[in-house]
Amino acid sequence: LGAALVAGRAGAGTGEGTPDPKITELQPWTAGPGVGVEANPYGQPVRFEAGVVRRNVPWFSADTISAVNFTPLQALDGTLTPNGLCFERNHAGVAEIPPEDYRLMIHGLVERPLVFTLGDLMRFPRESHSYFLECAANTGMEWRGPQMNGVQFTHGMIHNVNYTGVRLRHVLQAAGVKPAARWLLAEGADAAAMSRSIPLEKALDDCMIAFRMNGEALRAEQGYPVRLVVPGWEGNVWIKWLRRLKLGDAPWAQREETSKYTDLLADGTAREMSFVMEAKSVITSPAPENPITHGRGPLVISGLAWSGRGRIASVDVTLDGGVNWRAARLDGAAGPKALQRFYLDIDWDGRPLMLQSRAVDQTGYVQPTKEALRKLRGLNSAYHMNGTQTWAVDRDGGVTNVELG
Amino acid sequence: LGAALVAGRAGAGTGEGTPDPKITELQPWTAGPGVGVEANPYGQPVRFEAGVVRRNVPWFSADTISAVNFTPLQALDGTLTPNGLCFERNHAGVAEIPPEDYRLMIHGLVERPLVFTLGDLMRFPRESHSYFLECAANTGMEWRGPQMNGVQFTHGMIHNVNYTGVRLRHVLQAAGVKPAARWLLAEGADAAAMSRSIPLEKALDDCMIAFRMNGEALRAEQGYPVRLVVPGWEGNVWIKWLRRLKLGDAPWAQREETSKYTDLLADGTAREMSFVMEAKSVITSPAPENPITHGRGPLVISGLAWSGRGRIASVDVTLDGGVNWRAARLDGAAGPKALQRFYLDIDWDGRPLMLQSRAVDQTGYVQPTKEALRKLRGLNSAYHMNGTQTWAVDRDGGVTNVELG
Amino acid sequence: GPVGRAALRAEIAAWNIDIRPDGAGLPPGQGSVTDGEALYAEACAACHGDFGEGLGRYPALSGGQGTLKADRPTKTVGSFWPHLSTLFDYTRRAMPAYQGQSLTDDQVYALTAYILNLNDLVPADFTLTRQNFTTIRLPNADGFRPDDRATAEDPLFRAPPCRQDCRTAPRITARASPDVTPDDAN
Amino acid sequence: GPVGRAALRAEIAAWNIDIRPDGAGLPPGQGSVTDGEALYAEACAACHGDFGEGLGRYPALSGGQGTLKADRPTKTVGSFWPHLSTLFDYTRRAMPAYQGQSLTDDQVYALTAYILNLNDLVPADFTLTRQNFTTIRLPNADGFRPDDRATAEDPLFRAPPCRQDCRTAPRITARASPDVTPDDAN
Ligand code: HEC
Ligand code: HEC
Ligand SMILES: [Ca+2]
Ligand SMILES: [Ca+2]
Ligand SMILES: [Ca+2]
Ligand SMILES: [Ca+2]
Ligand SMILES: [Ca+2]
Ligand SMILES: [Ca+2]
Ligand SMILES: [Co+2]
Ligand SMILES: [Co+2]
Repeated sequence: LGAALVAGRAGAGTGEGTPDPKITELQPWTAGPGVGVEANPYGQPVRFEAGVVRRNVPWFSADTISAVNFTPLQALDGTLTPNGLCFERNHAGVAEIPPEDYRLMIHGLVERPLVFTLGDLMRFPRESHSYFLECAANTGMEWRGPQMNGVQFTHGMIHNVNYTGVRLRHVLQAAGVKPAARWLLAEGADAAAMSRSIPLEKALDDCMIAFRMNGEALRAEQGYPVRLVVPGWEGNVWIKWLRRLKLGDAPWAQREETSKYTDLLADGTAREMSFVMEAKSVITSPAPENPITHGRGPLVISGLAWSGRGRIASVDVTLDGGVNWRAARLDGAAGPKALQRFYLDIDWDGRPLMLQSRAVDQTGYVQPTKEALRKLRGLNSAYHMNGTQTWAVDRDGGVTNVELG
Repeated sequence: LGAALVAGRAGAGTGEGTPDPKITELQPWTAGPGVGVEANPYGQPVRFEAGVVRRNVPWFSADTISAVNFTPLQALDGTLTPNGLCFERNHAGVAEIPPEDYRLMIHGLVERPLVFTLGDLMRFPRESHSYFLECAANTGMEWRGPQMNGVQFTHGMIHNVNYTGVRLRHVLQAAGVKPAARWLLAEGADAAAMSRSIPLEKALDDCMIAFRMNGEALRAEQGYPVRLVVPGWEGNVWIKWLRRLKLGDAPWAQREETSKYTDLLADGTAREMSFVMEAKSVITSPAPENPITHGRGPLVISGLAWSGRGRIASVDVTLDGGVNWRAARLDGAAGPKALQRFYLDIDWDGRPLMLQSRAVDQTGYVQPTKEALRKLRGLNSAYHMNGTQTWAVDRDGGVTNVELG
Repeated sequence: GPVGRAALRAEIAAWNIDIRPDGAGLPPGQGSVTDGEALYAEACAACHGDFGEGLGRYPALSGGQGTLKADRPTKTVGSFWPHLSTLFDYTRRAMPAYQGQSLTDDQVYALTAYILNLNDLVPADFTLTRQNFTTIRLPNADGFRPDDRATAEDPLFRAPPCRQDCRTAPRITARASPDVTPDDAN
Repeated sequence: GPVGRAALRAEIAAWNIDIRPDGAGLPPGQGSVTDGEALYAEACAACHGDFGEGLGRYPALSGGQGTLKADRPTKTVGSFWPHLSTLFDYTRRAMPAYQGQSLTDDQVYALTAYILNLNDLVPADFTLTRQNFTTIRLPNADGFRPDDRATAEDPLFRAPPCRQDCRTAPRITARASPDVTPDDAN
C-alpha cells in the first residue's frame, strides 16, 4: 500500500476543527425508514445515479429507429456491463417477440431442415461465457482526429456480458451439416431482417445461441428471446432476434457486408469480411466525464482492454504521452474475448498528464497508434479504429480528448 | 451430443403437415419497427418476463419494512444475479443516502481515527470479485419439513454478485490497527443502525468495502453507496450503508448476534458467531416453478452449488431419491465463495423422478441430508439449513417439494 | 495529500453508540421501571403488546423462560438473551421501530428497566443506572457456546459419499403445503 | 422425442428471402425503370431524395462514382456496391425503412431497375427480370478484397513495444470539439 495512503494526519481524534454536520446531526436515513421489500419487485438504480444511462448522439443518424446509443463506460467498474446499460444498435428499432411465438429455422445445406421453439433450444447442453461485443464502428468518429469529448462516445459501442446458451455447433449438428457447406447465413426477425454471412468454421468453433444475459433473460434490445454470440467478432454479426440459419457454399454479400462493414482504404479498394476485433484498450477514469476532483495524491487510473483473438496479456499506461510506460495491474483473469479491467495506482503530483493505455494480447499483437493505422489505411476506413487513445489532464484535473504530435 | 438430440425426424423438408402460421404469416415485429435508442436510457426487462421478480411472503414478518424478499432462482441461469433481482433483507427499509453526504468513520483501537468520503474510498487500490451472499435463514423454513413449494422461497435468500471495491485491510491499515485489536464492529447508517462484530482476522483476510455491484453503483437496497463484503459468511454480517468501523478487543454482543443469528440446539443451548455458510446446492430446474412441459426425451437438469469455505469440487445428482448418484457437469470454474452452476443432461423416460443434488467443496465437506442436520441440532435451529433438497417430479412433469423416508 | 481526514472528538461521540456486555459504552443516566412503564405503553405496546407478549408477528419481549428445549421455543430477553447490554444498545439504536436513535439515554435506561421487570428480573421499584447496570445477569447468560461446527459436526460430513446402491427405494413422507406459498409464484 | 421438428416446404419458402450474387434465391418476376420511378417517388423519395441523392442523414442511393479515394467519399450503389443482388435482397427485406418485407417481388425488380437508372447504369426503357439480372455488373465489382490484416498489417504490430524514453516530449496537436458531444454527458 502506497505511503501516501497511510501518511500521518495532524489532529486525528484530537477534537480540533469544525465537526461535520453530516456526522454530528442525525440524518433522515438514520432517523426514519425507507421503502419496504414489496416496493420494487424488479429493482432500479438509486435516483442519485440517474446520470448513468445510455446516450445517443442525435446527429449520428437520420432517426432513432436505425441508430445507436452508447454504454456509459465512465460510470462502470469491474468488467460486466449491466443489462440496462448495454449499448444498443438497432436497424428497425427493438423487436418485441412473445416467447411462445419464437421460431428458429435451420435449412439450406443440411440433412434435415428443422424448426425449433425456444423451449426446444433450452434442451441442448447449456454453457455460460463472458464475451465483449464491440461494434466495428466503435471509435470510428476518431479516424479524422479527436471529435467526441467523452469516453462514453469515443468507446461506448461495447459491452461485456455473461451469456448462457447452447453451442451453435450442437444445434447445427442436430440438422446435419452437409459436407459442401462453407458458410452460414444468420438472419433476425426484426423489420430489417438483419443478416450476415459467417464462415462455417467460426460457426462450429465458439459461437453460441444465447437466451440469457448476465443471468436473466436476454433484453429485448439485445435480441430477446435469442441472439447469436460470435466471440471476438464485430458486433454486427451477432444477429439479434435470431430466426433463421441457412447453410450454403458461398457468402451471400448482404448489405451489411458490402455497403457497410467493409473498410475503405486509401487506394479506393475496400476490405470485406473483416470480422475480428483487434486488441484495444481505453482509460475510463480519468476521462473527460471523470475529471480529477480530489487534487494531488493517490489517484486510481483505470480502464478496459480487450482482444478478439483471445486474452489480454498485458497493458501499459503512459502518463507523459508515450515517452515512458509502466505496466498496469490486470484485475483478475478475464476469459478470452472478454473485457479485462486494468488499474494503475499512482501518486499524482498535480502536474498535467497525457494519459494513454496500450494493450498486448495473447498473440503478441500490440495495440497500435491511431497514426499507424491511418498510415496503413487512410482516413476513410470508418470501422476498426483500435488506436491508442490520449486523454490530456490539466492542472485542475480537467480531462480532454486530444491527439499528440 | 446425445443421440436423442440428433435422431432422425420423419418428413423433414418434405412439405408434409400444416405449416406454422408464426412462420408463414408476416409477424408484426418483422413487418414494423420497434422503439428507438432514445426510448430506454436505462433498459428494463421485456414485458414478457414480468413474472421474474423478487417476491415476499406476507406472513413471514409483521410488516415489509423489516422483512425479506426472495431471488427468483427458477428464472435465472449462469451464476450472476441481476441487480434488480438480488433478494433484499432490510431492518428499517431501504436507506437512501446521497453520495455526497456519505461518510465512513474508523475509530476505536486505531492509531488515527479517520473519516472518509466516498471519493476518498475510491482512491484505494480496487479489485473485483464474485461472491455469493446467503442469508443464514435461507431454507430455514424447511427445518420442520417441506413448507414452501418453490425454489424461490426455499432457497431464494441468496445472490451472487461481482463486487468492485477496496480491500478492508487497506482501509484499516490507513487508520493503523493497534496490536490489542481483535474484533471489528461494522455498523450501517440505516434506521436500524445494523451492527455486527467480526473477528479481525477475517476483516484483514478477504473482506471488501464495495461500491459497485455487477459493474454499476451498488443498488440502494444493497447498501448504496457502500457495503461490507464478507465472503463466505452469513449475509447478516455484510453491513449495508456502512458508516462506521470500530476496532476493539472483544465482540459487542449485538442484537443480531445474540437474539438472532444464533443457532438453538436440541439441548437448549445455542451456537453463537456461526459465521461460515457451509456447502449447499439446489436444483433450480426442474423445480416447483419449472415443471417439465416438453415430455420425454432430452431434459436439462440444472442447479447451483456454493460453499463459504472455498470452491465447489463436485456436485452429484440423483434421479431416484438417493439410491444412485451421477456427477453433474460444473459449468466453468467459479471462484471461491461464489455460486457454481451445474448441469446434468439426461434423456427422460417420462417416469417419476426424485431429484436431489449434493455438493462437495474443496475441503472435502459433503452437503448433508436434512435428517442428518436435524439429528445433530434438533428442529429449532432456524439458521444454517444446508441439507439436500428433494423435488418429486410426477409423470406429467409437475414438481413438488417433498421429503423422503 | 493522504486519503481521509482525522475524525474529530465530537464526530466520534455522535456515532459511538455501541455498548458491550462489560458496560463499555454505557452513557451516564438512569431510569426507573415506573418511568419505563409509562413510556413503554406510549411508544412500544402497540407492537410488542401491553406485557411484552408480542402482537401479530411483532416479537415478544418477555416470557418463554424454560421453553428453549420445547417444540416451539419462545426466545425473549428473559428466556434467551445472554446480556443486558444488548437490550440497551438495540433499543437505543433501533427502537421504536423505524425511528432510529430517537430516545434519550434516560428513556433507554427506563425502558430497559421496565422490560427487565416484565420478565420478573427486577422489582417494580427498581431504577437502572449506569452504575448498577453490569450487576444484572440475564437467566440465559450461560446458554451460548462458540461455533463448534468444525469439530462437532464437520468430521461426520467428510467421508466420500456413497454413489451406487446407497439406500433402499425411498418413498415420499411429506409434501410442501401449497397453502403457505404465495399464489403468484408459478 | 428428438428436439425440434421438420421444417415444412411452405415454411422454408416463407422465410427463404436471401439472394446471392450468382442469382441464387431470385424469385420469378420483373420490373421496369418506369414502374420503379413511380413507386420510388411514392415510397422512397421522402427519405432518399428525388434522385437518390439522400436527404438529411438518410443515405444516398446514387452518385459518388470516382470519389472512393477522395477526402469524403460518397458510397452508393453506383459508386461502391459490388453486387446487384444486394440491392434486391436488401430492398425486399428492409425497405421502405421499418416496413419490412412489404413490397411485391415485381415492385422490388422495378425499384432495383430504377436505382440502376439513377446511377446511369441502365437506360430509362430498361426492364429488369430474373433472367437478365446476373448480366448487370456494378462499377465497383472489383473494389473489394478479403480481410488481409493478419498478413498486411499485424506483423507491424507484433514487435515488443518500447517502454522507456520512447519519443521526444509530445505536444497536443488537436482537441475534441465540445460542440459535437451531447451536453448532458458530464
Ligand atoms: C412499529 C412497531 C414497533 C414499535 C412501536 C416498537 N417496536 Fe420493537 N420491534 C419491532 C420489530 C418489527 C422488531 C424486529 C425488528 C427486526 O428484526 O428488524 C422489534 C424488535 C424489538 C426488540 C428485539 C426483539 C428480539 O427478540 O430480538 C426489542 C428489544 C424491541 N423491539 C423493543 C422495543 C421498545 C423498547 C419499543 C418502544 C420504545 C419498541 N420496541 C417499539 C416493532 C416495533
Ligand atoms: C422512412 C425513411 C426511408 C424510406 C421511406 C426509405 N428508406 Fe431506404 N433507407 C432508410 C434508412 C434509415 C436507411 C439506412 C438503414 C440502416 O442502415 O439501418 C436506408 C437504406 C437504404 C438502402 C441502403 C443504402 C446503403 O447505402 O447501404 C437502400 C438501397 C434503400 N434504403 C432503398 C430504399 C428504397 C428502394 C425505398 C423505397 C421502397 C426506401 N429505401 C425507402 C430510410 C428510408
Ligand atoms: Ca480545466
Ligand atoms: Ca402433476
Ligand atoms: Ca410490571
Ligand atoms: Ca398458495
Ligand atoms: Ca431517371
Ligand atoms: Ca456539447
Ligand atoms: Co469489419
Ligand atoms: Co450463523
